[in-house]
Amino acid sequence: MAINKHEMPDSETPRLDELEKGPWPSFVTEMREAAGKKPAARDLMRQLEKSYGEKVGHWKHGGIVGVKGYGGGVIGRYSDSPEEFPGVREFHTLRVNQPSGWFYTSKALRQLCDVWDKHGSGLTNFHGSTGDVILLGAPTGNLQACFDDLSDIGFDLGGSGGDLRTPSACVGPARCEFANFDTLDACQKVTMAFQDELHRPQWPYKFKVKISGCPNDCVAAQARADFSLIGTWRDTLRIDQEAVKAYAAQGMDIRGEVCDHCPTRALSWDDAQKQLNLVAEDCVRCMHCINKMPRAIRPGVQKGATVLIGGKATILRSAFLSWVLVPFIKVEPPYTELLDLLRRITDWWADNAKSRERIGELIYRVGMRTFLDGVGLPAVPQMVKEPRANPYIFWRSEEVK
Amino acid sequence: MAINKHEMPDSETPRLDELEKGPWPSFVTEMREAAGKKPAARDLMRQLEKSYGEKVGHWKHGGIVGVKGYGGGVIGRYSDSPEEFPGVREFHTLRVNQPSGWFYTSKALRQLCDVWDKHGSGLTNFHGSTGDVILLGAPTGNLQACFDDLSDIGFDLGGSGGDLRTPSACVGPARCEFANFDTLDACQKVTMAFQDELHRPQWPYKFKVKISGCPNDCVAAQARADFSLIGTWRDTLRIDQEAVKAYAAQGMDIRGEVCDHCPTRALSWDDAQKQLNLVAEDCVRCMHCINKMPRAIRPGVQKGATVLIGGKATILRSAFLSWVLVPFIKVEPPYTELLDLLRRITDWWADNAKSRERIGELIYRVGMRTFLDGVGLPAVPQMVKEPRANPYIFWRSEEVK
Amino acid sequence: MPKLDFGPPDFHAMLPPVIKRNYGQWRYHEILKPGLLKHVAESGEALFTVRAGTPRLLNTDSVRRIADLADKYCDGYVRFTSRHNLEFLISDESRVEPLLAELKKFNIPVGGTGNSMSSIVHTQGWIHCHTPATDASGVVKAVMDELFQHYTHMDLPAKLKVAMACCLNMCGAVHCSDIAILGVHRTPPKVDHEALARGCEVPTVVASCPTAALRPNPRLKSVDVVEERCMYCGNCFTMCPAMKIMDGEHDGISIWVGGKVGNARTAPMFSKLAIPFLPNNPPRWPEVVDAVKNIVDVWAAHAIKGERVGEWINRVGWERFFELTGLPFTDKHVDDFIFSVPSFRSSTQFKW
Amino acid sequence: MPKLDFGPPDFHAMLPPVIKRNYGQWRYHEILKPGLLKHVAESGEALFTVRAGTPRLLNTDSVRRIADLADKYCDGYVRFTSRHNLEFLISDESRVEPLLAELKKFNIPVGGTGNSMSSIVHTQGWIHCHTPATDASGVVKAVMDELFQHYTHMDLPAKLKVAMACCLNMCGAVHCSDIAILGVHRTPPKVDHEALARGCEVPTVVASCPTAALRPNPRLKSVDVVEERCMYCGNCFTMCPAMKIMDGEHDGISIWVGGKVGNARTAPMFSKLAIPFLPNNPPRWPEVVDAVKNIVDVWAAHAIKGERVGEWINRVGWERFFELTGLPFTDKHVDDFIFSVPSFRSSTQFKW
Ligand code: SRM
Ligand code: SRM
Ligand code: SRM
Ligand code: SRM
Ligand code: SF4
Ligand code: SF4
Ligand code: SF4
Ligand code: SF4
Ligand code: SF4
Ligand code: SF4
Ligand code: SF4
Ligand code: SF4
Repeated sequence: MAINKHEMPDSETPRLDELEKGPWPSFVTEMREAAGKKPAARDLMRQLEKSYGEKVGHWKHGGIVGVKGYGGGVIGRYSDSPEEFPGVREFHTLRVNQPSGWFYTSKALRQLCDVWDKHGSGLTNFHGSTGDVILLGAPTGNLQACFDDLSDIGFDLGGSGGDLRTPSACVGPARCEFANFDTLDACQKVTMAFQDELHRPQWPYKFKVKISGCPNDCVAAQARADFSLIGTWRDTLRIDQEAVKAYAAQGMDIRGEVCDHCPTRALSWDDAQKQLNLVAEDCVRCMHCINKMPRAIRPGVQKGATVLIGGKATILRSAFLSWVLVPFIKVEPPYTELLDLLRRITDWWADNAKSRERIGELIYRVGMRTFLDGVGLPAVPQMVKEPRANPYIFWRSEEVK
Repeated sequence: MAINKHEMPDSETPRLDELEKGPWPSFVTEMREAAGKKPAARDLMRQLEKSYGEKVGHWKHGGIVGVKGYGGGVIGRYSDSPEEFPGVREFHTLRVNQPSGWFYTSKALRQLCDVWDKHGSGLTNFHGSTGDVILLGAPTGNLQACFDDLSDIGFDLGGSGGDLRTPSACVGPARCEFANFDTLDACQKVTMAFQDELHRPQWPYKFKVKISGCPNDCVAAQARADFSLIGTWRDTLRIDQEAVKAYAAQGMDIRGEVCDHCPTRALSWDDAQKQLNLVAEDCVRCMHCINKMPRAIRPGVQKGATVLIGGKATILRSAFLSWVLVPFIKVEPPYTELLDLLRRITDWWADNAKSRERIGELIYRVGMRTFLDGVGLPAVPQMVKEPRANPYIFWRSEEVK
Repeated sequence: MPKLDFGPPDFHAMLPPVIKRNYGQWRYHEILKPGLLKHVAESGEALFTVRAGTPRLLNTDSVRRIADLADKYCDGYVRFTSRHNLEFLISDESRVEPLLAELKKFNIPVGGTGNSMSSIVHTQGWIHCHTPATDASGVVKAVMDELFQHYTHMDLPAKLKVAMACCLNMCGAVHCSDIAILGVHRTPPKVDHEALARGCEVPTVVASCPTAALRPNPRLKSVDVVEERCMYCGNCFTMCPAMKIMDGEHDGISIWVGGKVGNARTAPMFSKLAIPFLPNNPPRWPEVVDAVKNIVDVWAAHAIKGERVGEWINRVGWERFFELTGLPFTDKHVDDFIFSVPSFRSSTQFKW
Repeated sequence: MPKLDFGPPDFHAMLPPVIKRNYGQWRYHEILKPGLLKHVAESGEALFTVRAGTPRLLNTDSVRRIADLADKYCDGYVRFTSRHNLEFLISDESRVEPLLAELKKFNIPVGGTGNSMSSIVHTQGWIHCHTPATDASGVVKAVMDELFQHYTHMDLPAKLKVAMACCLNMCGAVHCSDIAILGVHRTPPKVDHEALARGCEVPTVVASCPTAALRPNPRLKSVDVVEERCMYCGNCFTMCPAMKIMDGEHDGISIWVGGKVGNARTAPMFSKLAIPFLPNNPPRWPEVVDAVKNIVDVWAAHAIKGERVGEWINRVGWERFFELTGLPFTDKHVDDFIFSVPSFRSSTQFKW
């Protein structure tokens, strides 16, 4: 990371300089190093210093910019004080679709840097909170060339606007023993199957897909994705009682640390036998015992995923956490069932949503009933914490002869 | 109760007759006995028989009737087939305010019967689900005379329409060791303090007050009252460890039946000492241990009540359960604090509600913030299960200089 | 000219002497057997309470018979409970058994205490209301006949509170009952435009609809029902007689489970939908009786001691409730009103 | 002419050989020390992961330095985590300590695993966005400096996930974090009527307001703000630049606690309001830093092992949370939006 040089007499950015102190790596140091080479980075610092003084931002509202053939992937940004900070007069961001799981070769990283040094501010985010590589700040005139060069090194743009947003996935089978399916491959295939929707905003609003290999949900799919795919298993978890004994022998308080936190008390500890007993049908696959004793307990063998729908942040009707839509789905190449379901869902949403209405809000407005009809899925008890408490039940006219 | 005589050849009510069979006391038998003396009761049965055949009711919509000086207390009702059932052409109900706790002398009961035999159908409900004595069915012309006679025997009418509804209270100190204040007296005093509001609809909608002596809530106040007063205590519950030992000696599984159901695990069982240990500040006064071991555990000595607000049934915006408004209030004669609070609350509601808007729905619409300002109460954490999750926070202009 | 605003009789006059003596001084209670409570005061004095069932709808002769019993056994005092049971309050233990014998003679059931089923709180139905989707007393009688032994025996895992209301107004406060029986309409109101124009205010009627299913029809000075937005609550009928909602062919009953009111152990809970519709089949509503019995039986078989219906379901999960009762789960069970989202399963934790 | 729609690079090309060999065949893992994971495959092969912090905002030279480290220690491969940490993937155990030494030399912190605090997911703030109520990177840097030892030591009761977003759009997905730092406006937007008439559609702007605080102003072809209905969310500004919402004097930061995302043990939960407002005090936001530290300290002192912040609060109760942290509870903590009622305490069960 950038090397912090603390001696700068008569600094232009006394306030920001304060943020070069302290043990955590400093974004200011990053900017300062770039500022040595790039006027844009220097003016970014100077404008930010002004914001630190006035406690307001100095960017104008939005602005539509882009590259040929695409409608999304670039966030337009203009300084509101271009005379004062000419380097950031135009300071647009490119969202570059990361490889599944955020794996890189050193070569790919260097290529990205080369492209960005050529066309932009030299500043990046690894990564944006949706998951893209963020190339932070280029003038309008450089965007197309930058994209052309990106395309030469094999990096495409991600989403912005009313489109599919760049899907992301947890590290999954690449490094995690808990993965119930190939999160990385599924993410890649979904991304490829929806290239048109990713690059050309044609939907009422954004739509996010995130993929976690197990209920630990290491990409926060349930909180941040309209369509959350989370690994699970259909059968009983596997317990290796010998390994259990080994944990016990090491002094682990299995009753206290494991059984007492099992949400359904499906697990109990037989201290005499040094054995874990499981009431299989009571397990709700919360991962806790597996997390605590990965050497002894594993998911079952009938692996797949739960599909949850509707997650999003606050705007407009409050934040929603995704809720269960399909309790169990196989997630295996060629992913026909998954892609088909995703297509039906986005089609229904695109047909029915108002402008800027996330799918969760649309379902809230029209009811799960209407949504399930629309996408051809049955109602199952797993969808709800509890059935309805109000008696405002709709009947289809054909049900009431 | 009525004596069931099963022989009725050529019955007018073959369907209803089926409901004279079986072990539970039959309302049909009640009606049949009355029908012998009262044409109204007979026509009620005949009309009901018709309803049983057609599966629809045969009463017209509402109708405003009453007694001089009052606006409520009588529910108007007219048959939609007066030619067929002349006895129930006019069949209005009087709601008679029960004594606190539904206690009666045999004399009072007989006096009520005499009045009702004179003016009405001879049919009653002991009681209506709000708590009144329901005198079921009198013609318009008899209402005033009936009320005059009721007033002579000391029975006044209860509420109906946009007014205070007849308050009710659990048996409390009259027969229950758990009562934290005098529910019966408080109920009586509230009723007396609001006679005008009870008898003369002047409010946007109904307003119900129910009073339970402890959190067991034996009058279902939280579900059914806009203003729910529920006994509680401010200090620590009292444990008689000798009596605990006696329960244990009788073979009670104190850990399993008592401690394991303590919602906060405030109680634990020391099997060696045969002793119950309590973490006093963790007790949420759920009554469970007291219910299970009334000889050993009692409420504390700083007794009073929690005020909860907003309970109601479904119409319009769903059913609400009352929620905490004042965690602790003393409830002692002359009940100044209680009556004053109730007055502030109903005043605020009357000033701000739309027509047919229960106080819970008004608070839902305008926010607790506005309500608390209106009635001059502070916000306390006891009011919520959890603080807000959405960031839509309002600021008063004076707070933002 | 009668007095006005004199209020209910002072309850003090209605209290038996034993209660007056020990008012607020009760020390503990025991349930001696179903329907028989013993309360002991600090003074050492004991009060015996016999709880007995009634049909709630009583004729005056029956009320007089109750008064007679009160005179004979209880020094002339009696009370009713918040669930419309009778309570005979006896200071002299030797009178308990004779009273029980006489109640038996009259076929008046004794019970409803402890871990039993108490009586069914209910409403008017076809007997006195203008908006019911079913009768109340008839359904209650049929269900009580079937579950009778649970009233007279404390043979259940916990108290069982059943309630019944004949329309969505829910006068029986069925919304927080272990098992609730609720009359439901299933067809939109039929508007009598002329009557509406004559007798009702259009804005008031339009505002009465919780789901905004009513639109003004200025031409007719009336309203139109947007049928696919109507969920048949009948609130527009409450506001305006021209909105006829009763429908003999399609009205019927829904069943709700798992509510509770008190704060014992767990916080109060609403009842949740178990069965969206059962037909009106008077006089004995066999489908409803069977449905209630099934739920009670499954609960009684699976709950652990002390678990109310809702507490049991919360422990085993709704997935398991539907499986064990054999009831189908449908899209009607999924909430679609204001507070729907918090009821959705925002978790991967569920049972198969 | 560039290619279009070719998508992200195939991740397979980015996987180190040790992962390719053991893909989907991992058997278990251990945390050897803070920031150092060991994953063992069915094959017996082991993979060592060193997790390291970054400021997320990186210049290209820094990225090249990372590439150099990847070449030197990891066969030319590296990854980032879902919280923007770096992960060096090492197949040869002997390279672990040299890498750690070199990271130390560069002052790159290693940690964020197990029961530690990971890095703060955050957003653009004044660096690149048009609607922020505060900066993001600056606040994050200040907080991380203070809590640094919890990143490098696994000294907490459970994982601690802190997130920061600079406005109500919540790009950092702060709504489900153990502790969330959220920029908030507190004054209604100032309407530039001329600009609105010129550049925005009135119905769209009006529709953008969650609390219906906007009314059309037909005279000006603009909108008016009903100030007492506005809660300053800024959504109208998102839709229309004429609704200026930034306010240097009154904008600031709110603190939220107790959220979680995963399904481990307990279902996901939203973060709840702890502190409605703290001032913007750049460059180091001392009030915010202190507030976060206080909450972390109180949690660390009181939670039992394994309890996330929200799990701890749910056990002890929110009453106790406010008491222990010394934070005042105000009417702002009581929800007043759509789903408010289910958040009210419909029970007499609470602590004093
Ligand atoms: C008689 C009684 C039922 C019974 O058989 O016991 C009853 C009967 C009626 N209720 Fe009720 N309610 C009765 C207790 C209740 C209760 C229970 C309670 O008070 O504890 C509730 C639920 C609690 C609540 O208030 O929320 C109740 C909630 C309603 C509602 C819905 C109110 C709401 O806000 O959701 C209505 C509709 C209305 O007011 O327009 C209603 C309306 C009615 C009307 C007046 C019908 C109407 O639409 O105008 C019924 C008249 C029936 C008749 O012809 O006699 N009744 N009503 C109860 C009053 C007896 C008494 O005074 O003791
Ligand atoms: C008589 C009555 C009060 C009155 O003023 O009329 C009453 C009386 C007693 N209740 Fe109750 N409750 C009465 C209605 C209620 C209600 C309201 C209702 O049923 O609509 C509730 C709330 C119901 C709910 O939660 O849904 C109620 C919840 C309780 C509880 C908590 C039950 C539980 O969930 O475990 C107790 C404690 C217990 O029984 O252990 C209790 C305890 C008692 C005790 C033991 C109190 C005492 O020490 O005397 C009384 C005898 C209980 C028994 O029957 O076993 N009482 N009790 C009511 C009798 C109704 C009936 O005829 O069946
Ligand atoms: C690398 C990463 C996945 C990725 O694709 O990038 C990852 C990796 C692992 N996670 Fe995770 N988690 C990662 C983000 C998350 C997230 C999402 C987030 O932080 O935004 C969550 C959900 C957070 C939440 O609940 O709010 C998450 C919740 C878990 C949990 C459950 C934690 C708990 O509540 O107890 C476990 C199980 C455990 O640690 O016992 C887990 C376990 C693991 C394991 C042990 C899985 C394994 O066997 O390899 C990995 C090492 C954990 C560690 O750091 O101690 N991972 N993990 C992410 C690292 C982020 C970081 O840099 O800090
Ligand atoms: C760059 C990024 C923040 C970051 O620093 O990481 C970002 C930046 C913006 N977000 Fe975001 N969002 C970013 C991830 C998110 C996330 C997190 C996620 O995707 O996992 C969320 C919450 C999850 C969700 O979608 O619900 C998020 C919720 C929003 C919202 C509110 C959406 C809602 O339905 O509640 C808006 C408002 C809007 O769309 O008008 C928004 C709008 C914006 C805009 C475009 C501002 C605007 O009003 O037009 C910001 C542009 C900033 C700029 O100048 O670069 N951003 N935004 C993230 C995208 C980087 C990437 O592609 O990797
Ligand atoms: S979500 Fe599950 S499978 Fe994916 S990285 Fe986390 S623990 Fe592993
Ligand atoms: S995965 Fe969770 S629910 Fe299943 S047995 Fe383990 S701890 Fe219990
Ligand atoms: S509410 Fe409490 S005080 Fe009143 S009767 Fe029931 S148990 Fe006794
Ligand atoms: S009253 Fe309830 S919370 Fe208090 S100690 Fe007894 S069981 Fe526990
Ligand atoms: S529930 Fe409905 S139909 Fe029954 S009495 Fe109440 S208002 Fe009338
Ligand atoms: S019955 Fe209910 S939902 Fe239907 S129109 Fe009338 S008020 Fe609206
Ligand atoms: S949280 Fe708000 S201010 Fe911050 S990047 Fe997102 S949209 Fe912009
Ligand atoms: S800031 Fe939000 S609440 Fe205020 S007017 Fe704009 S959209 Fe409405």
